[in-house]
Amino acid sequence: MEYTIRIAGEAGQGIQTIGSAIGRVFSRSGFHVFTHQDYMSRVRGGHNFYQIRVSDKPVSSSRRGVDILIALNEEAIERHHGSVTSSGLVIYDKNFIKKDYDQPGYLHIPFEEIASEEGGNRIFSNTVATGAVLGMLQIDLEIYTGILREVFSKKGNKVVDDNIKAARAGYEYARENCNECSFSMEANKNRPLLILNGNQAIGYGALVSGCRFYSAYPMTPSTGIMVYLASKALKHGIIVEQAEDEISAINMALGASFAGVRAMTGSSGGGFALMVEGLSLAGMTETPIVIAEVQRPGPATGLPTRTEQGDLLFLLHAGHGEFPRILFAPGSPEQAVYLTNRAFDLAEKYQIPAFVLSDQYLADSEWTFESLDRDALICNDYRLKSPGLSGPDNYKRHSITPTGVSPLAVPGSITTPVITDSDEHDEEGHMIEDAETRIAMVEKRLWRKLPAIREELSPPLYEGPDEPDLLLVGWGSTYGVMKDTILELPEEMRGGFFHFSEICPLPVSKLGEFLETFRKARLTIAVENNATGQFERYLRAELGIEFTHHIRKYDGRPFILDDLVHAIEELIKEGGRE
Amino acid sequence: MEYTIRIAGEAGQGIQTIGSAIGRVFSRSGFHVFTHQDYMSRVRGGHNFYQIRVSDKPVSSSRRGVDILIALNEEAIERHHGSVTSSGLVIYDKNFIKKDYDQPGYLHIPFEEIASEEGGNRIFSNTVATGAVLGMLQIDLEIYTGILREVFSKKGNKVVDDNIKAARAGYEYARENCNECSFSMEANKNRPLLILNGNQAIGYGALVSGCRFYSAYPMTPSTGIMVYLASKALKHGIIVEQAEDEISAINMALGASFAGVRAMTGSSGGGFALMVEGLSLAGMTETPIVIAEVQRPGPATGLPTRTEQGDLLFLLHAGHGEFPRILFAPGSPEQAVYLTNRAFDLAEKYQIPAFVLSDQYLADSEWTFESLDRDALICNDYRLKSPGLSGPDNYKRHSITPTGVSPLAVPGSITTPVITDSDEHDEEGHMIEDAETRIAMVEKRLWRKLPAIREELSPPLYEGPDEPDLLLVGWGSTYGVMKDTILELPEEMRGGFFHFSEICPLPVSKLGEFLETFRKARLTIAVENNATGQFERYLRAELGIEFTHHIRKYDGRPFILDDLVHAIEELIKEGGRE
Amino acid sequence: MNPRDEFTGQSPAWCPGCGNFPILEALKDVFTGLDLHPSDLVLVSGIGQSGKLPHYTRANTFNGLHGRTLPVATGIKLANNRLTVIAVAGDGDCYGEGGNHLIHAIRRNPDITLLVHNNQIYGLTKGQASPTTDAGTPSKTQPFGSISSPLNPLALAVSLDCSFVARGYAGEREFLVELIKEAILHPGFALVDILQPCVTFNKINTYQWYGERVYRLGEEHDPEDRLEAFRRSLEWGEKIPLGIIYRRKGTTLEEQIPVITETPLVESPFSRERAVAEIEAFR
Amino acid sequence: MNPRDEFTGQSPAWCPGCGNFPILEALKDVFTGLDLHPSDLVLVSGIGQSGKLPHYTRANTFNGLHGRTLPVATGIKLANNRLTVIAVAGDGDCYGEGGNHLIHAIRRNPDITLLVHNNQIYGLTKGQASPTTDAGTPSKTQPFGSISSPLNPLALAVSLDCSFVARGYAGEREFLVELIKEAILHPGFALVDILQPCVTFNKINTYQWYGERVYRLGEEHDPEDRLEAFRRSLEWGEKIPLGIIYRRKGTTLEEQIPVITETPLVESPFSRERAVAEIEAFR
Ligand SMILES: Cc1ncc(C[n+]2csc(CCOP(=O)(O)OP(=O)(O)O)c2C)c(N)n1
Ligand SMILES: Cc1ncc(C[n+]2csc(CCOP(=O)(O)OP(=O)(O)O)c2C)c(N)n1
Ligand code: SF4
Ligand code: SF4
Ligand SMILES: [Mg+2]
Ligand SMILES: [Mg+2]
Repeated sequence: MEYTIRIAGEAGQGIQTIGSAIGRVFSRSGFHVFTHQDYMSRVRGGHNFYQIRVSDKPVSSSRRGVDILIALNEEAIERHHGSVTSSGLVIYDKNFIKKDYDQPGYLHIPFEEIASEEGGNRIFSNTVATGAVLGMLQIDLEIYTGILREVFSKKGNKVVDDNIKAARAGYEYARENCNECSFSMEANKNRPLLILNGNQAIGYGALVSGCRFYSAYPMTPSTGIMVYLASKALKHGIIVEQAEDEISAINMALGASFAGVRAMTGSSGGGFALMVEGLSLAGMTETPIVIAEVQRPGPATGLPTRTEQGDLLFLLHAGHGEFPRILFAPGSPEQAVYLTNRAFDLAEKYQIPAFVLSDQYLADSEWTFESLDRDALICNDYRLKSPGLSGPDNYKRHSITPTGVSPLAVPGSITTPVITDSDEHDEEGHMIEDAETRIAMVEKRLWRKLPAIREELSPPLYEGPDEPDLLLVGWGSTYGVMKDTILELPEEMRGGFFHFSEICPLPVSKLGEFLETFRKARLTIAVENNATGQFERYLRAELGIEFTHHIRKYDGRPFILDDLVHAIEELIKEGGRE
Repeated sequence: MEYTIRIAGEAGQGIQTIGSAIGRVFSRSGFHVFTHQDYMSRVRGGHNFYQIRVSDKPVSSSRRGVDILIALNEEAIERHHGSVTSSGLVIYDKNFIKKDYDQPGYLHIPFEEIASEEGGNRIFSNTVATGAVLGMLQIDLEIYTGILREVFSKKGNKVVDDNIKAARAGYEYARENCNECSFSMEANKNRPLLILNGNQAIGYGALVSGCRFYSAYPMTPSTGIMVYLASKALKHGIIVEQAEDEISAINMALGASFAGVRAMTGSSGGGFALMVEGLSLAGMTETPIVIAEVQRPGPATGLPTRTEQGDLLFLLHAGHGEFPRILFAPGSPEQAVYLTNRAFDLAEKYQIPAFVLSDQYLADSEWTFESLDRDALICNDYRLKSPGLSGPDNYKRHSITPTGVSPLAVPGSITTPVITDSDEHDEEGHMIEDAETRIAMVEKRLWRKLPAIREELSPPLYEGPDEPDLLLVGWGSTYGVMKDTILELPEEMRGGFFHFSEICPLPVSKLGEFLETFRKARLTIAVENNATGQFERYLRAELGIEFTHHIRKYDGRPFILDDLVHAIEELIKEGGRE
Repeated sequence: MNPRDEFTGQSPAWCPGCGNFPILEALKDVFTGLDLHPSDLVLVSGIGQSGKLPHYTRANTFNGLHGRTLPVATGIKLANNRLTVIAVAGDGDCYGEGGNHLIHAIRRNPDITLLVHNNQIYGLTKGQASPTTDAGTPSKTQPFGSISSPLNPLALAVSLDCSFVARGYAGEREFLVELIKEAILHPGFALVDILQPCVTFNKINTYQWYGERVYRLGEEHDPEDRLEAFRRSLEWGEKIPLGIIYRRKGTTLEEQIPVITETPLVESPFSRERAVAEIEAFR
Repeated sequence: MNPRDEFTGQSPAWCPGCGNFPILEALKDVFTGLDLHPSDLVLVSGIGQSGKLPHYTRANTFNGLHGRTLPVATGIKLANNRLTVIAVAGDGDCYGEGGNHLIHAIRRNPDITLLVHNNQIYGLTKGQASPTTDAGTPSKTQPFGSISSPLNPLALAVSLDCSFVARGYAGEREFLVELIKEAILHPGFALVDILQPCVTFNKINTYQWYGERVYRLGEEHDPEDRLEAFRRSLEWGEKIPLGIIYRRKGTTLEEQIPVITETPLVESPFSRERAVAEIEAFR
């Protein structure tokens, strides 16, 4: 059992409200859900859609074919009717869009009329539409009414009741009028699943890591992280500060971190571009910081609400001078939780900057999963807070230790001052110019720390048969689509994939399995959502390996399951030539 | 004939005045000169030195051993006496430094006393010292008196005359009192040579390329470029604008470039870090710009007045999103003139950003050379200024052409408006969101342009025997020291070197000779003034080659000839193991 | 071709009812009124709802980065001072991200007109507080309300001795047209802060809210009196003055740069020969 | 240990006679006078001659980037509002590169004291014009003289309703000590612009120049009167007022953030259990 539902219309029509409600009903019913969003950089008008794939098995990508299209305007039908499968259905309100598609595959539902009659106001149209979809799929309405109660309880009982009435009316209407409906979702035995998107996952990951300070300047598609943390600020004691610009954002976070609290900032590529000097400052002062970068297509303003994996090499090399960094690129919201948590842990443990690199596709996509492994969430406190450290000689912020890691004291918690400097400095933190101290400090920051950091990272994840013939390799947000693709490829292709989410520094000593599999595979395909093959290049520089093929997408849209499968089949048809 | 002269003392004592005067006297006398500066990030006090190597053959690096040390304070003697060769001499003023070194190899010259007596004021001490050095070397004083005339003519005849008197007195004193002096510079037949440092060379390169707009924020060691251009502003019609910050600097330059004038900005790594978003803007709007980045050791503020080649990978990948760029890293002031000129030409021809990457060592080092090949200086105007272009449809700023290069019109010079956008845009320059236009524009900017740009660049320069056994490979400011090193290595080592100054995009099709030589050499050594071997890594990513060895220096100081020779000999002693 | 048609651009992607529409129309009135031509004009904008404006009219356009309009505009004006340069910015754009450039553009005093579409909110990014948002306004990123005290752009400009400081209102288009005309005709840097209702995200400072408060400065106000101008600039709340708050005479940036003569830089001659000959100074 | 000795740091690398020396000494007087301890204090500085100051005394120190003192200081104050946070900046640092942060720090009003060593020049980079350099002053990067009109930091601060605005002078150390003490004791953002002779590069605004012009504001000046404060802030030239120009009461940033309670953020408890449990909201 698997269906794809697409809600399409213009910005401001409530596409998101409908989409996220339907997704949540499914996940609460124990179904697996994958959603993704396609929207324009405008507040009203234009054309947006929200797509939901629901299944009784885990799903992690979107399909081309649509089973139910909820068309909120005529353009939605014009643009998307071709995607509707032969057994699929378009539902629309002929009165509202002022056009009647009286033909098979189309079902008129008078959303507005029902909303006015049953709910008492046409603003309930979206509730009617959601109810109708649930009716078509014969999903118990209880869960939806529960959600309506949660969402609208603040607005009073009447609003809740009117919404429920509207939902029920939509539900009934669909069940009565949908003659062509062949959909059915068997009642599911699973308990409710978790459903979250990439931004929420990073925000939640920060929250559980004890992030107490988040400063940022709004920038699509990263703002959701800030919104999530702001919504939890009071309850969990987090300061969320909207900065005047991104330069301030990263410098504030560094100040907070220096003062002893876990701190984070986030932006998209253009905003991060302004943080580059601050990144280098973190490197020099050995101040822990976590930076979320949620990519969108560049250069410059680019396509603000679309997706791309175009900033990998930029982040890996950002900042003047040389200093270590960690870069994680989660492939799913679940991974994003764990990796954000690891980023906080390692940033503080090694006193370096750590990136969580995401993109619009992951940021706005919702995934379901069963539960969280709470024991896998790390929460070590590496700060030195002993008040016993007194006298001028006892504490040196940058003392050179065998591991390169110096004790990290909280200013004010010890009697000795904590001193750091963006200039090259001595162990105490005072500026120096001599060659010997310079060499010692470069070696401390780079060579002493790096080997240990490298050991912390994990090798890529593999899924597929032993000794695959065809090997996909990707990173970050392509995880889900690679996962689903492998399952859709004809078995005789013997396809498998490696997904890298722990990207820098590459844990070279743990890459034996990867390198062996890679060498043995006949076709090796780098899959990337960019034009220049940045990760492919990174692996070449790091490991000296060459792929036989690559599949790249740079139109601002994510990989769709069917398209990736198709692209691979085409590659093979071409005889594996390139 | 070859001597090394070092002037050492504290900031504010006039070390630079003495050093540059001596260098200039030599170059005017037709000698080859190489100078380099070592100074602290402070205005007064501390310890600085200026080193001059003079020879009758071309020289392009500094030596460890000093023939004449001009010690302006006691610390200078303490620090540097060990570097003075057995036949060398320390000259100092025992009254001024209040210590008498009455021993062989030391010559007291009463700089202050002579200055007061002969010039009438002790401020002429530096002139006395300079005169004394020239006396020791038996160089005709005429040239120096000519220079004094040029420098002080604005201050009136008396100042000129007093200076000349002081110089002559120092000269005579040295000739009379220097019993140990075994120095002699035979009168040279050469005509005066040109002498300039890296910053002046970039400034001059910009000037001859028709750069009409330079906006920057002061930052050591790049400020010299701005100072040079400002000094030529009125005469040649250049606007030099000191911006409020580096973000403004690059955006102003882009504005000026959009309006039709050749524009440039410059900074060091930390300032450039703030320009990264603007760089990406240049990429998206296809606005030509030249950016000089004069490196100093990082991260962050680092060592403001010292040298490093630590920003190569940063510049190669700076900016969110994907767009082409050019990167040149000159190895000498002479190269800097030509490469800056080429940077302007190619930036405008392909409407992309072009970097001139330098460092403090090159910026502050003076080299001599015979003359300039004026015909090698390019001056094409690629702008479209035909007033014939009228009507709304005739001109599209971003029209897609087979080469990817669109006509570059000057706003106001044609009747059609010139439109560009940091958002992804259509051919006219208006913002778009659709996938088709996006793909077309990415391909225009990247894939159509890149192959042609690649062809524009030249392969690395080789010097050494055919089929060398030992091959040094370096880039940027290590050119000179590699050049001299090869000559100092025992001939049986069969050492040669490749120097890359045209770094991005690598002209892969022209690298045959390099690759072949590289493969055949027994020892391949990457020489870099950084800790992580950035260029080595770049070549691995680009060409898949592996060096057998590397020599890296990251103490903030440049490679000194003797040290590099020594390091290579050590490598070989170790049996070529690594 | 009817002159106003000459300025017809792409069709706007703003929300219906947005206060940007009247500003767009006003601007077209100004262009035709001053008999400008699309090729004499450069519109420089940043990112935000206001940043889209140049696309909706027709003129030379540089739609650059968020917050960076003024440096780009300054570069353009210096390169070609014959062009009429108008910078179009949002309140977040110009008073937030780009605050430093505003200060220093005022100090430089290039002959540029800056129009700030001040909707007291971040529109394009969906409703976060901007520097001019009323204190206490809650948003998704600031659920306890905006804490910082709102920035008063006019007082700031007067304190920096900005050569022309005015406030317009999108709801009074005719008046706005006159104001912008004066700003363009004024030689020197002219800031026109335009109150612009954002019908989608700013539910406080609505057309009605502004309508009840704005009034036009009358004859009694002497815009050349700086102290008086400062006093007026502080008025906000019950009464909000519209019009020219402050104006002074002074030389522009372009006039003070000796490199700029009668011919704009972009057209001024450059002798390559003479430039190349500079090498001899190094001998 | 004598309390003043507690604040002895590295030996200064400033030029002999530099106006930074008396500021350093004044600061040590302030610290001992207010009975502060090196570990209660954080000095945040940028890059410039002033940026070196923290190394020459003894306190918690974050010597960050050029221009970025205030964001770092704000982050520190928010993380631990029990610390006395002093930002030390240069005129280039704070009014040039960091101008935007100054505006917004004033708007936020954290309880931070900002000392600007205003030598009207870029000292460390050897004599370029700063935003406060007198108009017309030539330099190597501006051979025709600085064209922009000098920034008046006090007027700017008053226009933004900065909670404490004062001017000190390195040549009047006792007075400076009192001023800085008041600034530190004032709850809210306090700007003390300190006239600081640069004996090496600023040959115009010398000790003598300042000495002939400065005078102390007397009783007649009411620092709570904003218009009067603005008028005074414009005084520059023949007469330059020293003292508290403007002061107002108001709640600080820290007081307005409900997350900050009696215990500073860095010490406030965090329940990991409760945080982890938030996952259930996604079900
Ligand atoms: C460097 C950078 N940071 C953030 C953004 C995201 N962004 C785009 S517009 C905007 C603010 C819009 O507010 P405003 O300037 O007031 O314009 P409005 O949309 O209200 O007209 C932001 C934060 C960006 N494009 N670039
Ligand atoms: C981003 C950046 N740009 C430029 C510089 C170079 N720089 C260091 S200090 C300074 C200006 C110094 O002037 P000011 O802030 O007035 O301090 P002063 O030395 O006069 O005390 C500059 C431009 C830098 N360190 N970082
Ligand atoms: S969000 Fe506000 S400012 Fe933006 S277009 Fe809509 S109404 Fe206008
Ligand atoms: S250059 Fe000026 S500010 Fe810097 S230390 Fe010397 S006198 Fe002081
Ligand atoms: Mg706005
Ligand atoms: Mg200064």
